[in-house]
Amino acid sequence: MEHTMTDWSGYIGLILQGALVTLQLTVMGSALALVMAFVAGLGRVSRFIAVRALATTYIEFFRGTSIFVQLFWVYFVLPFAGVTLSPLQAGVLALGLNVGAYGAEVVRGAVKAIGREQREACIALNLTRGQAMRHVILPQALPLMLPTFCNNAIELLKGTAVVSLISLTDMTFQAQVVRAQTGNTLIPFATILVLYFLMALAISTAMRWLERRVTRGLDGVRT
Amino acid sequence: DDGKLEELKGQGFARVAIANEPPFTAVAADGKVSGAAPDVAREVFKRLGVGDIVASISEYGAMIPGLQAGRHDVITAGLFMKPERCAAVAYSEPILCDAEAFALKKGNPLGLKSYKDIADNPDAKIGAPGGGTEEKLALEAGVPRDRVIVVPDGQSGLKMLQDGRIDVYSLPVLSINDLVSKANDPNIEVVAPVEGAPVYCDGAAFRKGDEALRDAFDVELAKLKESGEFAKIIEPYGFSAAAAMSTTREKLCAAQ
Amino acid sequence: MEWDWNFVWEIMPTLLQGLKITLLATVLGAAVATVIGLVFAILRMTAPKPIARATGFVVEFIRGTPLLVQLYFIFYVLPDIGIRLPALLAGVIGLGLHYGTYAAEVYRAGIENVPRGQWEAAKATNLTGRQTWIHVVLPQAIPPMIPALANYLIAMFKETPLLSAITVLELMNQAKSVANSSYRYIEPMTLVGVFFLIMSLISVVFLRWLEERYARVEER
Amino acid sequence: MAAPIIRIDNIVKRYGPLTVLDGLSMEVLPGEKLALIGPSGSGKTTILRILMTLETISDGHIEVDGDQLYHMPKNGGLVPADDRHLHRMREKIGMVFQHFNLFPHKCVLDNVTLAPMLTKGVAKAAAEKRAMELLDMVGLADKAKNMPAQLSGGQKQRVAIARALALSPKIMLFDEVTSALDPELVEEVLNVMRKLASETDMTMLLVTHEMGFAHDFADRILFFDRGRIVEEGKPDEIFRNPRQERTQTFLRKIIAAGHRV
Amino acid sequence: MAAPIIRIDNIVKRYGPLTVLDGLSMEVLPGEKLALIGPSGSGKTTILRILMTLETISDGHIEVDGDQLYHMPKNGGLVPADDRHLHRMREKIGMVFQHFNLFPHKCVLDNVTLAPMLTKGVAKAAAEKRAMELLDMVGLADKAKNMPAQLSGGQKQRVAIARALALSPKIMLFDEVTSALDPELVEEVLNVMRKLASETDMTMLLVTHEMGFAHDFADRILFFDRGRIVEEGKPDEIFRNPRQERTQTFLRKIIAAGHRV
Ligand SMILES: Nc1ncnc2c1ncn2[C@@H]1O[C@H](COP(=O)(O)OP(=O)(O)OP(=O)(O)O)[C@@H](O)[C@H]1O
Ligand SMILES: Nc1ncnc2c1ncn2[C@@H]1O[C@H](COP(=O)(O)OP(=O)(O)OP(=O)(O)O)[C@@H](O)[C@H]1O
Ligand SMILES: [Mg+2]
Ligand SMILES: [Mg+2]
Repeated sequence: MEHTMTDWSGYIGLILQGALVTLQLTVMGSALALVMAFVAGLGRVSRFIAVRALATTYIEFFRGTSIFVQLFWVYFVLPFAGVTLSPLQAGVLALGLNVGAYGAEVVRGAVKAIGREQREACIALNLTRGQAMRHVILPQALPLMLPTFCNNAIELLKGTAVVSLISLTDMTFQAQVVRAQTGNTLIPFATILVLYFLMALAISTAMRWLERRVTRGLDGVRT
Repeated sequence: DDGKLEELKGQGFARVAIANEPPFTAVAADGKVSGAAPDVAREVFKRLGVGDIVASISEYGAMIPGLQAGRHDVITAGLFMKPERCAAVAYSEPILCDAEAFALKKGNPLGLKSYKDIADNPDAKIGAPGGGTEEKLALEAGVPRDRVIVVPDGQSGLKMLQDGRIDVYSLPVLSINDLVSKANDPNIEVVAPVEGAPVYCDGAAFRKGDEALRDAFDVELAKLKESGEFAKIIEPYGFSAAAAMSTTREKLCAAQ
Repeated sequence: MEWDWNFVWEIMPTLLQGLKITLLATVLGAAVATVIGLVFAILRMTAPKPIARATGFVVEFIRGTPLLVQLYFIFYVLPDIGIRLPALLAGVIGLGLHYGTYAAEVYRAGIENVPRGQWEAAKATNLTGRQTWIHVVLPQAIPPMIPALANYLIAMFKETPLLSAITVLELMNQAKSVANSSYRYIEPMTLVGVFFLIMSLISVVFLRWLEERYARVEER
Repeated sequence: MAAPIIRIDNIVKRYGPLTVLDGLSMEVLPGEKLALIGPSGSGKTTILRILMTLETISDGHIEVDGDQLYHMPKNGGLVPADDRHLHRMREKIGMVFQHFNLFPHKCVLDNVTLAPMLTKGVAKAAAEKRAMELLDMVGLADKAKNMPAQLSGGQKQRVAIARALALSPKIMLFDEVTSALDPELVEEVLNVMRKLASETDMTMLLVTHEMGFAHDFADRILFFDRGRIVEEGKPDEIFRNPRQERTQTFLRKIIAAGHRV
Repeated sequence: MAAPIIRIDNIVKRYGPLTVLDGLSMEVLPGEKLALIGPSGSGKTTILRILMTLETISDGHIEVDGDQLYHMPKNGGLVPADDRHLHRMREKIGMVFQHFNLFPHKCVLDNVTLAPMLTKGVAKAAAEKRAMELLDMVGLADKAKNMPAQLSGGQKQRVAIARALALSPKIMLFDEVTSALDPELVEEVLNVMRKLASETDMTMLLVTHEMGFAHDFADRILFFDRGRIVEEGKPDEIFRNPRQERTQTFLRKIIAAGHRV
């Protein structure tokens, strides 16, 4: 391995470019997942059966089939239906829809966890369902969702590694390229392991900060 | 009609699928893509009036579906011409030719010289890229499925050989040479070419329906070959221009 | 591209072969995860501080990094230090280790959910630490954990396609191999999706049943 | 005599196989203060919850302030009420819960102003002015900016009362409003309720286990058992000379347990 | 006069910056029935929990039945008690909790037999015989095979008492054993405790808000406030003529809230 003077700084640069793609995927995927989580999660507790059925179908489908199959479909099959997305768009779509389905269950769970008593107080105060949801239930449900959302975001970050399937030059993919070009396995993979961990750490730190913010004033209520 | 070519000219680049396999493809430390296949494609497209290529590295298995789904305009990746593939895509005239090779342990302890030898030795395991020519050759020679290990990429294959997980790793000669020279491992030796295995050539693979573009490509490719430019591009990577020029798509696609 | 039913029946046996390996990897991976998770949880909750913290770091690290990369590591890097595992075993260990970190959290939550009053009642009736764990805490902690653990079992099942990166011929890999040699992609990939969906719908029913069965412990 | 403000007519409430209220009828006059007492599980809470439309009824009719509660007229007949009808009916009724059910993420003042602003479109300034008057009435004007978690149980319950009053309902329902409180804190809540009973002409229904308070507070006592009204009358009649055996046993037990009547 | 069975000497209990008990001393004679009363947060529960070794103490000494509780002799001096010492000391003490803390996964009988079998090695048959006697004493022999979730609160608490008695402790601690119960169910538990108080010579410490019961049950009342004993004496003295102003206010509030004394 010593016979070539490998330009490591250059190859690490390649991996960092991949890290940027991973970061983009994570951020945009999380944003989409968040939207889907609320849409489908609230859809699940809707009083209209059609809305509930739609939300349930979405959730069960995306939780049921593997992310690999979903990526494959979005990237290779959707174009036959006339929808051609860039690799980044396809990655964001598949990851966002997939993680959003898990997030939807979190939203539903948290909304349900804000117990009957709070709902009844809203009825007794004659708030409409929408008002109750917006002013009473969601503000309390949000802090309950955050820890799981944090986990979901980290899951999504890790999920970006599988987008190499659709030729998106994310961090794992770049590590593979570097490996093929240099013949060295340990360095590229050790590098991306550390990078992934740092990103996960950044997510959980940010979430903890957010959690502290949204639970301010609630101290001592939930035991 | 030339709609596709006009479209590429309009956007100024062609989307090319390449493999992660030197020397067919090389990626420099600065991220610049070179290697025999992309270099040829770049040159031909330039002559066609398409300023540049945008190369995206792809798994072998994802190339053809990507092409069919319109993800790439062309594949130039050492995807060898074979009758079934000729049915799935529209090939240009041959570009890069290579024979098959084995990488194996020093001294070839199992004495493997052909795919048939592997089939006959119940202990021998062969590694090959999934969906690649080598996998098919091994299966056709009678190696049972559970002794043909699908290996995701060249480095993985070499590593598995070094670790004793497989006994043979089979790739085109130049790919094996590149791998082995990078590994610089005295315990690995190369058998090339593999006995009984034909020489294969790849071509630029276009989507069925883009035959017009393919034909235009062929015209410029022929000029390139004639002028000697072609040899200048691919020979530094170890490929033989003469081999490519001595055969045709028609022959290769008909070969059995 | 059109859907071809003949082709579907042709490739079915190969895919079922892959499904078998997928299920095997899942079951073995789950067994490893259950045990490793318990080890992680106990180390984190009861070991001396430095060991508990180190375990905590390892758990966080494994949870924060992709299984795919970990599999590469186990399969391609470990041999450099003399550990050469067969592909399936490497996959099972990777899955087990990765999901063990999730299981550890479930164990911890399950144990912490046993009300403090139960520990205190055990103390007030003068049970020893061991007796408290065996007779009071674990019997109450384990049943509520079961649905959560089953959930991870299903998640693990859906991540087995990653094993194709380390040459395990599971469902996804078989499908890819079939697709590559026939140049037909839609059928095998769709079938894989259908298999996953069927397994997952079955497991949803199974999960509901588990949840009902074990959520009732308190009210019994 | 004025027409009843609440007229409950033969209502039935079932939970699955369990019949909780079995053909219950009763009337309440405007301004009347009613106490509902009786053993655990006898259906006291259920009747309040039905009046607040937190439950549905299995059969029967309820008229509140001249309108049907669970039904509405349509094409000459009565059909089950829709959301709009329920919304309109709920304006007349307020409820205070055993566990306060304050909104923990809003400060005391916001708890009180939220509903008037949202349901009646009261402007913020006006809502806050009225809220401060109510908080003053329950003795908590100085806690307006506190979060519920910073209050004692008794204080929380007084805020809950102010919150319900902020909508100026004609009828107020109180379900065991002191039973989740430490004994020391019970009195401050009862004082507020005494004041309310004497100073306003609101109709009030009170479920309680505080017999002494029920006696002082109510114009009339209803004794419930197994979903029926076993006995009713003026407080003195019920507490001093209960006619029914069931009432006697109940009161004896309660007194033995250390409650003053 | 017999030597005290409990001797609490100048103990301090802190939670972080909060000092809950601040140099508390008291003694309890064998067989004495003691009631601890006082406002919420005054440290009553804390002192029981310390005696049950559910907490640690920040400073001071406690002697129970002639031995140090949190310390043990070693090389002529006293060192902090180890697990074995605590285990031996806990044999002398039993506790009944406000929320019963029955083992929900075991039937009533197993709840009662578990500890004797595990801690004293009593044979199953003997343990069950004794358990049935105790369940009979608390009036629940017919519920032996029920799961705790099938019992009412009062029944649960009676099982909890039987469970604590099964270890035959010399000292029993009761922490607000009726305050989580429906009023109707309070009496059945108090009856069991009256029987216990009159029929055994166990030492008993009772924390309660039931002033009437405290009065009847206790030989001596301790009034706590802010981690100190403000006043102590015979029940009649404390309830009829409290000397301290703090005691007077407390009792006035409790009485106003409807509790009989
Ligand atoms: N959601 C429900 N599902 C099933 N049964 C219920 C439900 N709510 C109440 N019940 C039953 O209805 C009966 C009456 O309950 P309710 O709460 O009205 O009694 P209560 O008189 O208020 O008793 P308490 O004094 O204990 O509050 C009880 O037997 C109760 O178990
Ligand atoms: N684990 C703890 N951490 C911090 N503070 C505590 C803890 N347990 C009790 N305290 C505090 O110690 C003080 C005394 O509590 P304790 O439970 O002994 O009071 P109490 O007299 O039993 O009150 P109550 O009548 O409400 O039961 C209170 O201020 C309480 O908040
Ligand atoms: Mg009730
Ligand atoms: Mg207490």
